[in-house]
Amino acid sequence: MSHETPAPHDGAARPHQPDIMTRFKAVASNPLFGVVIALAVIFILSCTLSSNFLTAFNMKIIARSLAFVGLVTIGQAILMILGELDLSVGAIGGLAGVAGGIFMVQAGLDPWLSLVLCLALGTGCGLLNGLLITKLKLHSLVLTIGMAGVYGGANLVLTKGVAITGIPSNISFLGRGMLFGLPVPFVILLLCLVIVSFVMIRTPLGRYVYAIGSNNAAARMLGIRVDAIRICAFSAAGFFSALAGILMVARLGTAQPSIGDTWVLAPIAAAVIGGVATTGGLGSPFGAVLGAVIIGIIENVIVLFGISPYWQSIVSGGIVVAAISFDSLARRYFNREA
Amino acid sequence: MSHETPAPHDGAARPHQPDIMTRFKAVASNPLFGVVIALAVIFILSCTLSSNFLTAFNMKIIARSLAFVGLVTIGQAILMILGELDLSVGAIGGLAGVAGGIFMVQAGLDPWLSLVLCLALGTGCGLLNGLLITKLKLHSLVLTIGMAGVYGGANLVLTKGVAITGIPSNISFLGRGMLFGLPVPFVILLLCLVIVSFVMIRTPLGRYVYAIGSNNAAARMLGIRVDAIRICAFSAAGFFSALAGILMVARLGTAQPSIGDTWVLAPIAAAVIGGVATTGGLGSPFGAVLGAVIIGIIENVIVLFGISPYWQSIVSGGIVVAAISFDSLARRYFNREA
Amino acid sequence: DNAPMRFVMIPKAVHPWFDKANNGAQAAAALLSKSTGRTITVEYRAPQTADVSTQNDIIERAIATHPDGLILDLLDEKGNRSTMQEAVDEKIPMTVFDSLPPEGMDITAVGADFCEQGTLAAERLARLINHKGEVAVMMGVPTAPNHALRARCELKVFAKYPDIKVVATGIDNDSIETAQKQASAIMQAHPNLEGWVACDAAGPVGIGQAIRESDKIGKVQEVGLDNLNDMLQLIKDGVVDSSASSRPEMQGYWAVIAAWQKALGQQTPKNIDTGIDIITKSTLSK
Amino acid sequence: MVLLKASGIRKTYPGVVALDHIDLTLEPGKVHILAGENGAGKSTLIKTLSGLVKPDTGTLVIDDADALRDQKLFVRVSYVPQELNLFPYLTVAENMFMPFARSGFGRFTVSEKAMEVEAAKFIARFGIHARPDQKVAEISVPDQQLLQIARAATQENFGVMILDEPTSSLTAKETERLFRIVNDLREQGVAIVFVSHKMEEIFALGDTVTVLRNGRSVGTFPMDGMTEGELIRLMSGSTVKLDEQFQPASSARTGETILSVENLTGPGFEDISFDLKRGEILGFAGLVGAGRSEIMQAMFGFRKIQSGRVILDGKPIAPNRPDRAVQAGMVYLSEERKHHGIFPMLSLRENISLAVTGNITKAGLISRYRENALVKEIIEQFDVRTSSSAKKIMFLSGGNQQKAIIGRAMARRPRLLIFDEPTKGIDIGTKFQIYRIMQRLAEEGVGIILVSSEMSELQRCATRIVTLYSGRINGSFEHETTEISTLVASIIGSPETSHVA
Ligand SMILES: Nc1ncnc2c1ncn2[C@@H]1O[C@H](COP(=O)(O)OP(=O)(O)OP(=O)(O)O)[C@@H](O)[C@H]1O
Ligand SMILES: Nc1ncnc2c1ncn2[C@@H]1O[C@H](COP(=O)(O)OP(=O)(O)OP(=O)(O)O)[C@@H](O)[C@H]1O
Ligand SMILES: [Mg+2]
Ligand SMILES: [Mg+2]
Repeated sequence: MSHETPAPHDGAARPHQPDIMTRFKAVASNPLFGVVIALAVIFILSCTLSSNFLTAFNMKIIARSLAFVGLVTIGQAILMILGELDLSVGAIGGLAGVAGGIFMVQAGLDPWLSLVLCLALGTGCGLLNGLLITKLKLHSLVLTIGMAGVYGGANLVLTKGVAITGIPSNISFLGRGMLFGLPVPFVILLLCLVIVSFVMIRTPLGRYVYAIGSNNAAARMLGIRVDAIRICAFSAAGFFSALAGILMVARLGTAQPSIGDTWVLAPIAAAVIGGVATTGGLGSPFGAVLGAVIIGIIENVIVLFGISPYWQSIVSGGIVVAAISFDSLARRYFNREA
Repeated sequence: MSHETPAPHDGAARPHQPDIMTRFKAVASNPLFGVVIALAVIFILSCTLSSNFLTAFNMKIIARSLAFVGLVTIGQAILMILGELDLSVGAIGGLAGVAGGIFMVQAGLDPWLSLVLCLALGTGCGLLNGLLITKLKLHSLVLTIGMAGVYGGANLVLTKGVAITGIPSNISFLGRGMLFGLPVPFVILLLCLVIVSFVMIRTPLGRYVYAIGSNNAAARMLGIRVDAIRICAFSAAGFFSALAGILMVARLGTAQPSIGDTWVLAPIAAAVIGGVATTGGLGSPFGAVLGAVIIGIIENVIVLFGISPYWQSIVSGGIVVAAISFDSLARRYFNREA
Repeated sequence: DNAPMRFVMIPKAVHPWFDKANNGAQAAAALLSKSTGRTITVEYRAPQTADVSTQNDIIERAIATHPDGLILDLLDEKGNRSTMQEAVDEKIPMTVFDSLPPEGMDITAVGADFCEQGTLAAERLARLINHKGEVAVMMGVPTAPNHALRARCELKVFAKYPDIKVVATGIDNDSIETAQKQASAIMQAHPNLEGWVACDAAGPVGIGQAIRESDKIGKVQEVGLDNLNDMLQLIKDGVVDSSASSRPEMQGYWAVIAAWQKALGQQTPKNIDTGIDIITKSTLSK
Repeated sequence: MVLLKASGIRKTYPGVVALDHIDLTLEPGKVHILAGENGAGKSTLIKTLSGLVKPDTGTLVIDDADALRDQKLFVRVSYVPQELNLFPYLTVAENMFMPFARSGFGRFTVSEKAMEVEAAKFIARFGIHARPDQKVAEISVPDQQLLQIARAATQENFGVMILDEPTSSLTAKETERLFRIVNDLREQGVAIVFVSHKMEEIFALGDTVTVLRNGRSVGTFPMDGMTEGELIRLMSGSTVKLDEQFQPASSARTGETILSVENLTGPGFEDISFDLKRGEILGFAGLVGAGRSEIMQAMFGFRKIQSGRVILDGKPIAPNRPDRAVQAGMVYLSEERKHHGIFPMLSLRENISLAVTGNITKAGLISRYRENALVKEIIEQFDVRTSSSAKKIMFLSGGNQQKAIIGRAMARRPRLLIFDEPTKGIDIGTKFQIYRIMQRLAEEGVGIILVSSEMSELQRCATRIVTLYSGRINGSFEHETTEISTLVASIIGSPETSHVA
């Protein structure tokens, strides 16, 4: 809490040339400092401990598998900055993915049209979450637990749990292709991240998201259209989940009903590791994606190191705990100094 | 209240006979009003729609299967009132369960001693969560996501995924027996609920929990030992999970590594349905357990009605959404009136 | 006595494999109804997750509706035992498929042997790589007894051949995405890997995807499990050599026949073995 | 000409009639004071005028149009709430100009540079100690208060500005600056509504005054010819002796040391040493940000210290452990009621009894009977006005919340009471009552520290006043022998200050 850290505000009154130490402290107090250091440590450790880590191919598989959770993380981070949480993002991703498959294969629609429809569906699911939460004044956590059941159930009803095969290969580029030497899903992630970061930092809408997360009542009092923005954010989260879902379908070449099952807790953990507070108002989508990178690397090296499958869960959980502890300790250490 | 006499604190000065409408509004403004009405509606509907619902056998199985999630819900509700959340309760339940099995079978300890050790282990896991969260100032959500991996992983490492069989039958009474015509786990749930409710309402400790959830900083200023109480609450949550875990072992007669997998989201949903706010300071363990009863009945009748497995998830998710919507609407309606 | 008969079939979880079993069960019910003139229905009730206590809850709820028989795919015969005892107490006959009944309960078991399935897959892979080289095993859900049994039997096969070395094991927790991530990383860490076997239905699909993405089709062999349509697609595409598949329709079918006989009070066999198929590109084109 | 006309406004909440047939007319270029005791309905009336609360009955006309039908008319009303209501994690400039569409700094993207340049002007005009790009969480409470007022002043073409107790956390210097701004606005033809419990301010600014009592209007009067005594009588129905002094009797001063602070150093303050003797009320004066609150909170263990120690009754207080400090008999009453004082979701009863659980338990269990009796006693003693003690404290008026937490602090029978701006937002009658209790406690031997930005309050109560400047003690003055000008000079850090210890 900021009240614990009473940096005297005399800096304002008499600005002076910052010396190196002051500069360093300014850098250290940046909310991204902890996560960047943690990332660097993990990266360097991985390079040293496994010769298979820093190879072009391994970087490619990390980047590609990261892209999907990364996209979901962007949406979840926006919601968390707003002070909300959506536990149905995974289910939306899965539903949108299989719906995309149904459009393409069973309805025989054009793949690109199907893609648009599938994104629209995901956005619609997010919109529905947002509408229910704002209009009926519901807790986002439980509403989205319930809606995860509904969307996941719709997925099951549509597919009976059976993957839809025969996805047209002209969209498989989206999931498997390379662009500028990078996997396409990763390029899409970067693109989305740039756009979202721009919106969050430079546009009124983005600033309002921070404002609402920081003080909902004050935002309302000032005439900011709080509910409209919350609905937008839920829709955006739905959109990003659907995007991740359909890219996964393009990558697999089949629409698996199980897509998205692992996209619920990891993005939340990633966002918090990356400095997004669950209470709202703090952090950035960029930090959140860095958090996702950390988790992605951990998942990769655990296998590279040949850690016994029985130990993997302990190790990855332990590293998550270590990463946030490190971040917290670093923050405290530098704040004491500052 | 007559507007002729808007004198301050007149309620105290001259108590007057409340009329029926005032009484009704007072009842309706009770936080449990919504959940009780929702429960009544669901119960009556279930009785009317399925002749198999209101049978002694069915009530018995509802009560018994409810008991496990109910115990976990009590712990989670305490944490939520405190403004925290523990996503590792399921993993703790599983770990404590298999540890109990190991103590009894592989170490050959006395079953009752094993039971005590297993509860101590669960409490210890909760304590560890609490210590990490308070001492390192971590977000409970992510720390417990990480710790869920650690405890779940420890479970795997201990069992290699294989259930421990040969649980001595003298503790099976705890899981399978009947007492006063009720399943023993359910009796234990009731007992715990009474004790916890008593503590929450009638002791300073319970009051402090509400105070911390309502305003952490103010509680610290009042000299309340905030961190110690938070640690206690996490330990209590660990204890109740372990209790649920070992009772489940007693019921199954084997220590399944998968115990607890479904104890994460349901208790949170139950607590919110029962009026516990995720932001802290509001609600009661009793309300939370009523929420768990609603979910338990829903799960039961879905099978009794013969709803297709593919639709079950939609239906149960939909009913959760309906229940919280109903609660919210009822609250709004009566507040407008009042 | 011509009253309708009602059976409840409870698989391990909601999964397409069990739908196939259900199809077989429905076919048997239709046949019996037609040939006996008595309406025979099979209700299908699946737990949402593969968890023993969830399954027990479903079994109990099914007991509450007093069917003429229960057809169960047990997640864990010891963990299900006390609940099955309740069915015995309520005098509801039971038949199990795809699993073994608890010791001491006189119940017909329909299905194939998981160990045999794993053994067949591992033997086939061993032959494909000429009984030498590095192999990896994707272990499925570590807490699922049937996955664990397959893994044990597969490892036993590889241990027989001194030139085969199991260099890595992964877990996919029944998620194709996880299987793919783990398989990619394992192939990265072990460039000389020759082949893969899996222990569940999701694993081989994820491994196949990873082989395709790593451009190792033909270089890394895979023998999968079961006959889900994406598994079949991978075999058709030549990514995966073959799959060791049990016969779900047949298991469902014979389970209903046995349950029906039991409901009529007749003696039923202890075991009905439905056998295992090896599916290859050539059997598929037939 | 009339800018805003409210008539027959009535508003009820469960169990209370907050407003009852209130009429109010606002004219351009006039400062209209709303006066009344805590809970009289001032804030509720203000929220009605700014469109945040919908009255049950009554009409509200802004610029000759019905504002209850056309909500857009409320843009003409600019409102500064009683409680701080800012975005802690956003910058000062953003807080000032949110929403950007209104302020013209963000059609499509936010023009950060232009906004900060514009913000700098307001910062200078309002004398806020902050940079435009600084996060609000990092600036002090008084600066936040000023920022909140500046934010209201950025609103374009407002005709009415409403200030609900804007000076409650300002010191004399900022208050003076604020008054200059208010006078400017008055000259520009803005109608101003001003609420304050400080008599000097009411008389310095007001043109007209409307007095509320228990939700009803006692009448509207011109300020010319109004006297303090008369105004107090109108508000409360009784009179107060305005020149009363509350220093504890000198006979109570035994010279025995209760508290001694030795070389305390921490973030925001340095090398703080002082003693508190039995029978004293020790005042602390200083400018905004002088570090008084920080020192008190550090003594109390709520904040980190780097070095130094605190000794209460001969025993050192463990650092970083507010609970130990409380156990040792130290009670701190924060100036930030919303953040450090009340438990918003809990009832008034629970808010009070939480601090005194030891007195209401029987064999470790809370006795409802004892709890009710004790709470009732405190509510009566401190004149907390509420329809019921079961009401959530967040629905009480600001002043009544403050009375409740003061009552709670005093009910603990502490050995040392630290009051940080205790009478913030409290009406004058109750204020004097609190002074009287403070005096009695001091005479009974309880150590009292009074941090206050109101010079008159310190002079009325403190036996000795310590002044702070920029985190250091720069003077200590006996009340009896010190002129106010000496004190003020010391507060603003004049080097020629004589040290009279
Ligand atoms: N830089 C800061 N960061 C966070 N909180 C601060 C900061 N500065 C002040 N505060 C908070 O604001 C409160 C009051 O600030 P203020 O500047 O008035 O304190 P102060 O230095 O004690 O001044 P005063 O002497 O007027 O009380 C403090 O209690 C502290 O919690
Ligand atoms: N939202 C609410 N719910 C219930 N009661 C309320 C609410 N808001 C105000 N009240 C009641 O209305 C009355 C008037 O409160 P108000 O805040 O207007 O007083 P005030 O004159 O501003 O007092 P102060 O000087 O203490 O700020 C009080 O009795 C208060 O308890
Ligand atoms: Mg007020
Ligand atoms: Mg202060």
